[in-house]
Amino acid sequence: MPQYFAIIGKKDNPIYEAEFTSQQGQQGQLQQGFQQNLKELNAFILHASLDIVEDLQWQVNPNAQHGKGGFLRSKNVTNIDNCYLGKVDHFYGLAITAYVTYGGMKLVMIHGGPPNGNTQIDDNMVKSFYQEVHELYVKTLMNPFYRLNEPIPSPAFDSRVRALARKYLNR
Amino acid sequence: MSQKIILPSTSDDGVYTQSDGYEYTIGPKQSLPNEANAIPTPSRIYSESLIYRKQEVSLSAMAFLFQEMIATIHRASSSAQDFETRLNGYGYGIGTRLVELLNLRNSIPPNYSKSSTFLSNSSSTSVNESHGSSGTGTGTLSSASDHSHHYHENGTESLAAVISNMKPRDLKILDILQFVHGTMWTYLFGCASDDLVKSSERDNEYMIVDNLPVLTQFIPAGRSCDYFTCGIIQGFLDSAEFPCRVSAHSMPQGELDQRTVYLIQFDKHVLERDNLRFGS
Amino acid sequence: MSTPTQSKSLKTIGEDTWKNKTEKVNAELFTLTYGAIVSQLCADYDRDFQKVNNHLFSMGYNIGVRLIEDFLARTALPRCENMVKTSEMISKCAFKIFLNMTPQVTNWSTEKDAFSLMLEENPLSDFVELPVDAMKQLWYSNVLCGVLKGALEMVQLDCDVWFISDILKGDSQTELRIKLNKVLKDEVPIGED
Amino acid sequence: MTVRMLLVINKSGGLIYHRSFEADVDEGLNSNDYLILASILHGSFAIATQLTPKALQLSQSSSRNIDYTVPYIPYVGMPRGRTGNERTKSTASTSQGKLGSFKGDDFFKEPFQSWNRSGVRQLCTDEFTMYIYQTMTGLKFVVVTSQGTLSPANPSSSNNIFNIHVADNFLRKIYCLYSDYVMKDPFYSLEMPIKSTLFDKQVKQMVDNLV
Repeated sequence: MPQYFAIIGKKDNPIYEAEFTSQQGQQGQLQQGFQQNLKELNAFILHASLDIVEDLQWQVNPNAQHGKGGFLRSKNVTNIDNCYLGKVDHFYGLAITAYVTYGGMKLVMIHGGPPNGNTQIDDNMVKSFYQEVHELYVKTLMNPFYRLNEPIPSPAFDSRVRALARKYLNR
Repeated sequence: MSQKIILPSTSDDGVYTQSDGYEYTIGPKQSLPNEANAIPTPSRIYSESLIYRKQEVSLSAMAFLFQEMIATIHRASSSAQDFETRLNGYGYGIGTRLVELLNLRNSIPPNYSKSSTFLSNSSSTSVNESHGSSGTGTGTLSSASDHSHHYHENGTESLAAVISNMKPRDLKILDILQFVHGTMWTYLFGCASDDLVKSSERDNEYMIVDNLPVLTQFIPAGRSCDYFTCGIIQGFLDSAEFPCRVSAHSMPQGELDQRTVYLIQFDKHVLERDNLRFGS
Repeated sequence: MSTPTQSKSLKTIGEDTWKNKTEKVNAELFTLTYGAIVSQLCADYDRDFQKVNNHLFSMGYNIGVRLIEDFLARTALPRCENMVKTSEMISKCAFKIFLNMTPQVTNWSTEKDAFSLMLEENPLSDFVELPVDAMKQLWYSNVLCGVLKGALEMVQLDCDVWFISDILKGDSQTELRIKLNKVLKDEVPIGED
Repeated sequence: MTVRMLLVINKSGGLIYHRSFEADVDEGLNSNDYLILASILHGSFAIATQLTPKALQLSQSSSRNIDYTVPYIPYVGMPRGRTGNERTKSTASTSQGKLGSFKGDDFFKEPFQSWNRSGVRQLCTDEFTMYIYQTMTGLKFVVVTSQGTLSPANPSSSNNIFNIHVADNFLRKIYCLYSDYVMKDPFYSLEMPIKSTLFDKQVKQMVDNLV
């Protein structure tokens, strides 16, 4: 099942976008990406969820309400990981997950699902993917020639993100 | 005339070509079928670990570089104000990098950094050593250097893999200031700053005190040269979404005639957010 | 009794001075500051990398003429009689005391008046990857050449210092070349001979 | 026995720093006179290298045996009570700033070679004694003391070589202060007079520690 992934800068400008497809298409036919008409919608779906992300990012435990059990809802749990926001939105069966870095960059992804049912998110895998891409972003940022909020055209970055997608998202 | 929909992504040809990276004018590219076995494009910064190697240089070297930077900026600036803004700009970029780097490094489980990459997988490390040295062609291991550069893909360079939970993002003004006062100051100048004080007059003002600024201790009346550190603080806080203005003021106190106070004035909406979200 | 400073080798002097007599700072602060300078220069000269190289060289020269005083005050080492001794002084003492690194001295010229320094680890270039258009022309660590030129000139050694290769440009190693043009005899302070 | 004056002369003989430590001593000389004094000193220093007496010149040819090593005299010009590792309890940052870019409780700990082989090192008159320390880059540090020697520990001025060594230790530390507070000051241009208040303060402190 395909994903549309984007890193959104401080002025809601995308600095990196990519589409990932699962390796083994059903019974060998070319893996299918998003249906044609959906491809154009991806950017809009993603940007629609940015407002939710901007609200969630200031909550003490933003990813607590994902059925992680009631006891986690206690107010004073402040040391839990609030970078990964989990599933923040959905759009007709497509799930949207998000992750905010320390420098305010938003990593957002639309998970395409099987045509009828809605998509199941494996939180651990998605979170690991986000964490590794976050590290790649920090390595990009540390280069003195890279200016904040600039698109990341580096093929090295792109090939590594796709490798991570294969490793974590499309087993 | 067949209605051909313009495909937002142009990756419809099945043949795998070496990915030439994201082109923002074109938009997202769909990953290709036979990409699985492609080795990632070799790159220096992505194959090196972000782990803190505790490397040091002499204060003299830093002081000389700093004074030459100051001299260069001074020659190019028209007024004191212009000088301070430019110098702030140099620091700002560093601040924006440190907020990501220091928080990421803080997420690494303590035992990991102690055992460091060399112990946790020593077997593959010995491979690194030999591989590393043959890679540099000189054949001789760089004996003097107590760390060697790993220029190859072997997975040990990714820190995120060992991080189970990222350090939580600081949401409150006090938390982010504690981070600046403690972790960032220790990273930059070797020890925490001498004080972190909330101003009594206005509630959006906080002060970080440094009795002897490391970088400007040799510069007479060096306060305007402290705008480099102001830039680092401002870059750090702006990036973490706590926009503010930072200024340096000389506040001598008895023996400490180079005592400097960094005044941090947060924007109004940061205050509102802080009260709204976490108000008492 | 043989004078202790002579018997102690330059290597031990360098290491001892570095360990016990030099205040240190985090190398990454040094790296990030230098990175900010270079990227700002590239913007100011809108990517005319030859101009950036020259500007870095002259910044280095200004540092070198001052840095030599720090080195001499700190070590008070006697004047080097020849370029071989000078190369030892630079690689084992100077680089160690200031940047905590010891470049290898190689590729001596036949007349022993020129040699190369192999910089294995270079604190200036951590985290750095040159943009494609800078790959051909920009010598990222050119400030080092200026520092060496300035410092050597202050001890009456007129040298040329330039980069031969740099791993940032994709070469296999970083090599810096120093060639002695002439000893400025008449500028040797009176009272030394 | 006190330090009455300190001069710093650049390699071309120009006076770049002058400080007298006794209020009443120099009402006669104005700053211009000091400039002239410095260039005369620079000139005579050079001439003196040719005037070395025949005997000394003979032995100079085999100067290997003349030992130019200056022994390390502990804590010359350092704050009193610096025994071993007594460190003020100030926080790390201020104690770190104690010796600027130098570490430990003294600028250097070993004997060192003096670069000044054939120039003037000491000038004794009945009024004062002048010591000169010249660096490899041609910078001269001159200290003028009243009769006798710099260090109270050895009041009798008979042992001249000891006085010279104390002076060299002291002046090399002034050279260290110069390398920190003048060379690392971006607003100082080379060969120009030193205006740095920090350098002044550090020098004053070191002279006070001497007494």
